[in-house]
Amino acid sequence: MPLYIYVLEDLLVALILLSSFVMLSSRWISFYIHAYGFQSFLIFVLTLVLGIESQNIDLYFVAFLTLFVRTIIVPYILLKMIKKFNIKEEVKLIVKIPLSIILGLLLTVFAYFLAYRLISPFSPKIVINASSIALSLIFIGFFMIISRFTTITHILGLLVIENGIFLLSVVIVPTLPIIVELVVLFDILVTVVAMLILSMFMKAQTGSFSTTMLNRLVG
Amino acid sequence: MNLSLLNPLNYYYLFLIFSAAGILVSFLGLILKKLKNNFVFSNILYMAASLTAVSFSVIAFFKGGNLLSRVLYLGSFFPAGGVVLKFDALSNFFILFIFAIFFYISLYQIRYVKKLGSGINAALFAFLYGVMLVSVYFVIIAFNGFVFMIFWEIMAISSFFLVMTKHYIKGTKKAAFLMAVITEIGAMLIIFGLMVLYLYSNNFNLYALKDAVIPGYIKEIVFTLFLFGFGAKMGIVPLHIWLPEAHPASPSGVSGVLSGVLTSCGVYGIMRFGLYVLHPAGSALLIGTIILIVAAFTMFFGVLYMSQTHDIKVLLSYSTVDNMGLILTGLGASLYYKYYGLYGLSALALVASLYALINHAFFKSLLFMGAGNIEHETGSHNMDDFGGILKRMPVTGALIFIGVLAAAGIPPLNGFVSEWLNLEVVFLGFHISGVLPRILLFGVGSILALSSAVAISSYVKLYGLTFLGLPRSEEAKRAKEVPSSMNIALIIPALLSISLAGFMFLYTPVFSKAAELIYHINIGKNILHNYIFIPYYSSFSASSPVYLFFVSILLLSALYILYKVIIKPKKRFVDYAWTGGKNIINPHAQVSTLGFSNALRVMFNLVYKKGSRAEVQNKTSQHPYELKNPFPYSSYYHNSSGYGSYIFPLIEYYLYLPLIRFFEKISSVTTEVMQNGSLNLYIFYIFFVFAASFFIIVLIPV
Amino acid sequence: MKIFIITFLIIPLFASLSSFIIKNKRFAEYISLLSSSLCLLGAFIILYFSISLKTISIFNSAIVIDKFSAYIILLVSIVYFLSSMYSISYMRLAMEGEQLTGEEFNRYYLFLNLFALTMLMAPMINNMAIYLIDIELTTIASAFLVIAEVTEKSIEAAWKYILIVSAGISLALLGTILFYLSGNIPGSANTISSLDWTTLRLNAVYLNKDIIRFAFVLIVIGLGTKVGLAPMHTWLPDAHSEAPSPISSMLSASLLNTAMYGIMRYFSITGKGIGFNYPQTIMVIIGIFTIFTGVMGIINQKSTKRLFAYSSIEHMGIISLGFGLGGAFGTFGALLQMLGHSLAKPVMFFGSGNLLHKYKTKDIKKIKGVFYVMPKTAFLFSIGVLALIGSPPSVTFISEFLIILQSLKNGYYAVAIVLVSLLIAAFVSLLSKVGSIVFGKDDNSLNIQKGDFGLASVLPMALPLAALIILGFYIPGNLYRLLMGITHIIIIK
Amino acid sequence: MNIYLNSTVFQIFQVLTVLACSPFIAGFISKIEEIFEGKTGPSVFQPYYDLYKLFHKEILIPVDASFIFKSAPFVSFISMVLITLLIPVLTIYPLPLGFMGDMLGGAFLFSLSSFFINIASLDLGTSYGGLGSSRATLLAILSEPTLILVFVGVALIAQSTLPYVMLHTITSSLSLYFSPPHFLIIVAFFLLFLADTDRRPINASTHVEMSMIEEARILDYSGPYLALLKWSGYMKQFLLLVIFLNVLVFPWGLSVNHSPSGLIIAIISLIVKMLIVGFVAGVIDTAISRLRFFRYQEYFAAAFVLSVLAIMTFQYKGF
Repeated sequence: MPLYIYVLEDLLVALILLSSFVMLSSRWISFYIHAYGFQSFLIFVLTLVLGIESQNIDLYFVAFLTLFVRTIIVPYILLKMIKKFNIKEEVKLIVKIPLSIILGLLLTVFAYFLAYRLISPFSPKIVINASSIALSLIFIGFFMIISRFTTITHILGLLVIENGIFLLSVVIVPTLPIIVELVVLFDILVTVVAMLILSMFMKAQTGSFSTTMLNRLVG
Repeated sequence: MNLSLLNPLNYYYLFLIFSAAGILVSFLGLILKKLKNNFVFSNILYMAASLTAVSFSVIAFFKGGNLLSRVLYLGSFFPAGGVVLKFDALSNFFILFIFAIFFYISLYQIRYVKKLGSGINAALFAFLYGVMLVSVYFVIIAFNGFVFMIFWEIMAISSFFLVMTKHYIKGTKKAAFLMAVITEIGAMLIIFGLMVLYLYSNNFNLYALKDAVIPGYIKEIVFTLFLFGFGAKMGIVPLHIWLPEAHPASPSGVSGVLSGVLTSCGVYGIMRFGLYVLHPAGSALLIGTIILIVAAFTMFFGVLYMSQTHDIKVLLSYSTVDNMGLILTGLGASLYYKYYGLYGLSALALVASLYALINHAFFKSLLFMGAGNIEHETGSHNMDDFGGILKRMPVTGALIFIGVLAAAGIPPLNGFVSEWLNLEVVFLGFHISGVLPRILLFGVGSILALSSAVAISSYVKLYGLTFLGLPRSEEAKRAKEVPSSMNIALIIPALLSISLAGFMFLYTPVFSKAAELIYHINIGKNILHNYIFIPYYSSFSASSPVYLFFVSILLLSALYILYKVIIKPKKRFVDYAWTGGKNIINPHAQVSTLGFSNALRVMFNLVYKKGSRAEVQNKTSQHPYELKNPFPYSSYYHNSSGYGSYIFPLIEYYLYLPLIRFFEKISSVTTEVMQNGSLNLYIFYIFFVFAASFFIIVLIPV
Repeated sequence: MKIFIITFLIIPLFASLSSFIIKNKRFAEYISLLSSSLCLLGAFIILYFSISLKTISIFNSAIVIDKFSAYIILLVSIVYFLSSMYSISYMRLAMEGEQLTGEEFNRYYLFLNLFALTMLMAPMINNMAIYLIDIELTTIASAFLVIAEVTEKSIEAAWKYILIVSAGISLALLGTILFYLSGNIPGSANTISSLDWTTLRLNAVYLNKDIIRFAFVLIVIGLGTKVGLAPMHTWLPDAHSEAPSPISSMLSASLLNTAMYGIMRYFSITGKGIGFNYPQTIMVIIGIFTIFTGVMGIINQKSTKRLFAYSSIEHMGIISLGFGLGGAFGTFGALLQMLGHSLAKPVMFFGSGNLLHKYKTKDIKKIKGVFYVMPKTAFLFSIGVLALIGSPPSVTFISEFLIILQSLKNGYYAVAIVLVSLLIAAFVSLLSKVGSIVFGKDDNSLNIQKGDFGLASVLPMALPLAALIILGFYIPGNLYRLLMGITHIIIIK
Repeated sequence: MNIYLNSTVFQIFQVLTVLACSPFIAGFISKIEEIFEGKTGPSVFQPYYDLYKLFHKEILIPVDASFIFKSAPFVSFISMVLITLLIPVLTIYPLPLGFMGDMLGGAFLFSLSSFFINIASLDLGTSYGGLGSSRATLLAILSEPTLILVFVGVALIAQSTLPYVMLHTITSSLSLYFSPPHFLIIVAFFLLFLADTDRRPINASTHVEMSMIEEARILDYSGPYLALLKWSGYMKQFLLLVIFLNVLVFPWGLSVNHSPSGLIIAIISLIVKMLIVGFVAGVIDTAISRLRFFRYQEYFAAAFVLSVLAIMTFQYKGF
């Protein structure tokens, strides 16, 4: 296996991590979406590279589906949505941006720790690296949902989690049946659409995409 | 199939047919509005069913031998195992008197419920009553722990709804609810005990449970569980708090059932599961001690609160608590004697306990029905509102007088016999070789004496302030005699009470049969000679309640005849002698209920936590979750609010209120934290659990 | 058999689409009722086949129906049937009350049947990942049912529901991938390249033990979100209380069971792989905590439907505790508790739906004297609550009894005592709250017209109640054998 | 047959003795009290005159009175007669109908009498009746546990609750007779005797209005009814003294056989013993003052403690 592939893979996963930190460090929603599209694109490239590496037809297929769904359709819908309703800025953050970057770093460290503990006995270093970044994507996705207050960010947080899971599955179990990847993508699509519809209902009822108002149901 | 009248099993089927028919009729009445008189029909069917149940027991006792013990296998039921119903001496005994009670209460409530009017659903009432009747029957004959529990709970639930009958009245919901809570706690304790036994027997069949080899400490634990579990139904301290709430809230027939039947079922449970199944031998000392301590507290608190109330039904319900203590005394003593190898005495103590039980069941249902008669006419059970009822309701008054004599333990009636018998059992404690158990037994004896004295005082108050004196309210003045069917229902327990004293010799074989089942020793021959009752050792004592009964009646009539013949007094009917023949008695100058018992309130203030009116405001504001106080503020004088006091029961105050507050606090804090409406927090929980569990798994290697 | 299963699944699909296209209200009602009754029939047939024949395995083992699946299908179709029957009454009243537009009405029936379809499918699917996706689809279908009446609160509930559950399911997906990984360790002798439970279960001993430990926790957290295990339960009270009553009952009585089914599949694989001690401990801990949370929610509750939502949480806790305790009794009790829960919950939610239509409020304090206003509902409601809280004669009593018994058998005395005291607390508070609703003096100030609603509002309450009570007295041999068979499927070593 | 006949005769004599002598003892005690107060006092036969007078008066019956008012005097009287049948007044062997009850039965029969008087006092609705009844029941509440403990003590010593057996046991063993528990019990019982017969420090038998306990209950009785009640009061005092003397303190001097001489000796010795104790009671009654109402429990507590001490010493000494 040529060395450049490893270098490329390392570079790609690093960029993926970076894109998630970009998302964490911004309060502009369109910026999030673009960062998410970029991240998905990186994942597509990584999948493609892995497919080339392992000569796995399924992975090509999955890679292009990812390109199609994650990189094009989902960001497109989201962008259209924010254009239609003219949403620009995150309303309120629960943690300030510097702090959230620090927390994100901590989560990444934790993800490395976990991944090392989890799969170190039987995996090459590159896989450990990639899978720990995948885990950190999951963590950061959760962190985004926890610390942000608009519906769009919540959707994006979920999507980042899905990206992390997808990355993990591609990296550590590239032989996963293709049907699984297919339905996961389908699921993402349906979920995003459903959530967007819901958030439009919400906009119609409350006049805002902010989730800070969602505190009527208590007890 | 033997269709002879003397085949008891036919009565079993007849019982099933009659009761099912009764339930069906009431259910139809529930669904079809057109079906008139379904209430009367179903109650008549219940009467028939009760009669057949009683006949079964009577025939079984007369025929003895094999017939006494009938086993019915009904196949098996998961997870109970084989479903066995068994009629043995103990269950026959309980069926005998419990269904006698059901018989006359069914008769009683035919007219009684009519008065309650359209507020209640009579068909539903009859339906629930029938369900309870059947469940009680199966509770008694179920010979399988699981099946027993199912019917036990059906009984509890139906009685809960029966107490709820007058739910349109404020406070009823709370009362029924309190009862449900306590009985549920009890049921859970019983279930727990049964399960622990199951671990040793792997079967819920009572034969298997009985034969299982169980270590002593397990027996002690399980017995304690059973004691408090069944005690919740009986009303032992500290689980008695539902009685003074539920009895006044429910219709009088139901109060009678609650007090006469359900408490008896609790005693049955202790006897069947505690004594028969567990048959403690080496652990009998500890168990007996627990029982006796509980009995002492039960009598003490029951009787002291009994004396302080102004509500007839509250008084009667506390009296039930007191009587349960009496019954438990016999049980505890019997275990002591068993431990020390005095089997005859332990059977005797059990007989005493059973005697107290059956007495209590009859006279208490009589008194509750009597209270119902008064309520029927005046719409109240506050003794301060009554007075002079005897003049207006002579039959009721006379019948209740019998009940009061019995309940207060006045010779020569049956209450006296049972109290005397239990005291004898306590006195026989000098046969016990251990010093401390002996002293405990004597201590319980002195509390028993205290309780009987306070009970006399309370019943004097009850009868004197209710039936005697002058009417203190318009309702009391307008009262008139109730319909005769209600009074006929009262006559039956009155006659039974009398027969228990005057014809004691008829009952003793039955008691000793039941005791034989548990202690395998028949003392029937030893304790009764020529109508003289001998508490096992003839040198110890020999008394004859039977002779006492008849001789006292004989002497009384002789004296009356002598008086009429020799003295020939001139009678003059005038107004009051003390006032110089003038009628200047003010009805409101009579002693009030509080005035009557206030001295006790002052002397036992430690127990009563008496408070004056100035404190009422503070106290209620302090306790937002306040349980209903059965002893609210009342005045020493009628028509006055100036001088008075209230008490708050000690156990409610120091045990239950803090518990309730504790739970509410935990719950409000938990839900406020867990469910505060913030989505971000919710996601954080998931994330936190995820991260934390991973962390833990990482840290703890395989 | 293939055709039968396909038809079985097409029926609700057809019902949902046709009702949406035709846009006739009566037609939508009756086609749903028809479809649900056919599904119920079909479920019984499937059950019969899976008991008498062997496991149904079709489409190259993509769909495998064993006894456990058949049992869950049966539970789902029972609730589906009851809910579609009750919907007739509920939605008509909602239309009369002008809480609902015609469009929303049609959407409701579209998603009702779709929801049922997804839930019926879930237990059949052999592939774990696809099962999870199906669960996600149930979420989406039911989220639209939660906002059948579009209000601010219902949107809030639906949003929370969909977000929380999606986050949870993604964790479950991660867990599933780890399961796959555990069978595909590079360099190990046995690779199991499959996500079918049948395969995994068969080869569970070859899975990597270390990874399974992580994977199972992820599954419990992920699917536990859907099941309503604390502290992932937070969506549950909101969604249950804001959804229309038939939907609340479907959510509570069938959806939770369907998700619990998934956990149990993983449970049995994990148990076979690394020994049952580990998954059981997790289930016991989380079960106890869930019961605690549910009971605390019950004690401190002011709204009727949230009350029963918390009761669902409590029941799910009991079920997971039962599975966690294992043994014949614990597992059997948990399965029986599923049945009891599925039968009892509709009664309560339908009852509170009737109350909602009559009193226009969910506030417990404002509803009084139902016995005078709606005697039939009140009667069924009060019996229902007894069945719900596990007083005999009802199935729930037997199941809770078995679970306590099993905890004693295992020697977990502390668990048993905690369980019993929490059950008592639940009993007390549910009884007092329902008692205060049902009984009491009729409040004339509210100007409420007396009388029950039609048959469709009462019959769906009466039917499961009758079943609950009959089963409380007598558990048929077939049911016993079925549940015992499932117990073997789950916990056989 | 002959023995039975004799026994029956003895039983009749026993009842007659109690009926006839009880007013005399009452008169004697009040005479003693008067003398110690420095007065002459009425004759010792004054109670007989009272009874005679009352039996010949007419009865005033209030119109509101019920059967309870009318039956109370008879029941009260009969219960005393019944007790007389049970206890060893003259003989140390049981007489016919003596088996009807033991000591406990006797205690219950006392409560029968007081129960009827209490309840009858509430019959007319006068305020005094309620007061008296309330206080009397309170006294019973306070004294009953002690009474039972005293009986327990006696039963412990004698291993029986039958008065005849008790008497036998105590006379048969001098060490038992002179044991501390026995004396403690005697003292406790004497305290109860004082309380039960309306003496100081609980009540003042000579000044009936003072504490409104005993007399308040029978204020509205007159004529023969009052006579019956008074007579049963005298008998109660007499019977308590008999139990005290013949069972506990000095169980000697009773007839051991069925001879008439034994009968006469027994009667005479009984009267003598009673006069001595009556003298003591009279002295005590004049020497100390009455307790405040809400301090009654202290007095009874003293008696209670004494009886508990008796039982405890018996437990640990062992006999």
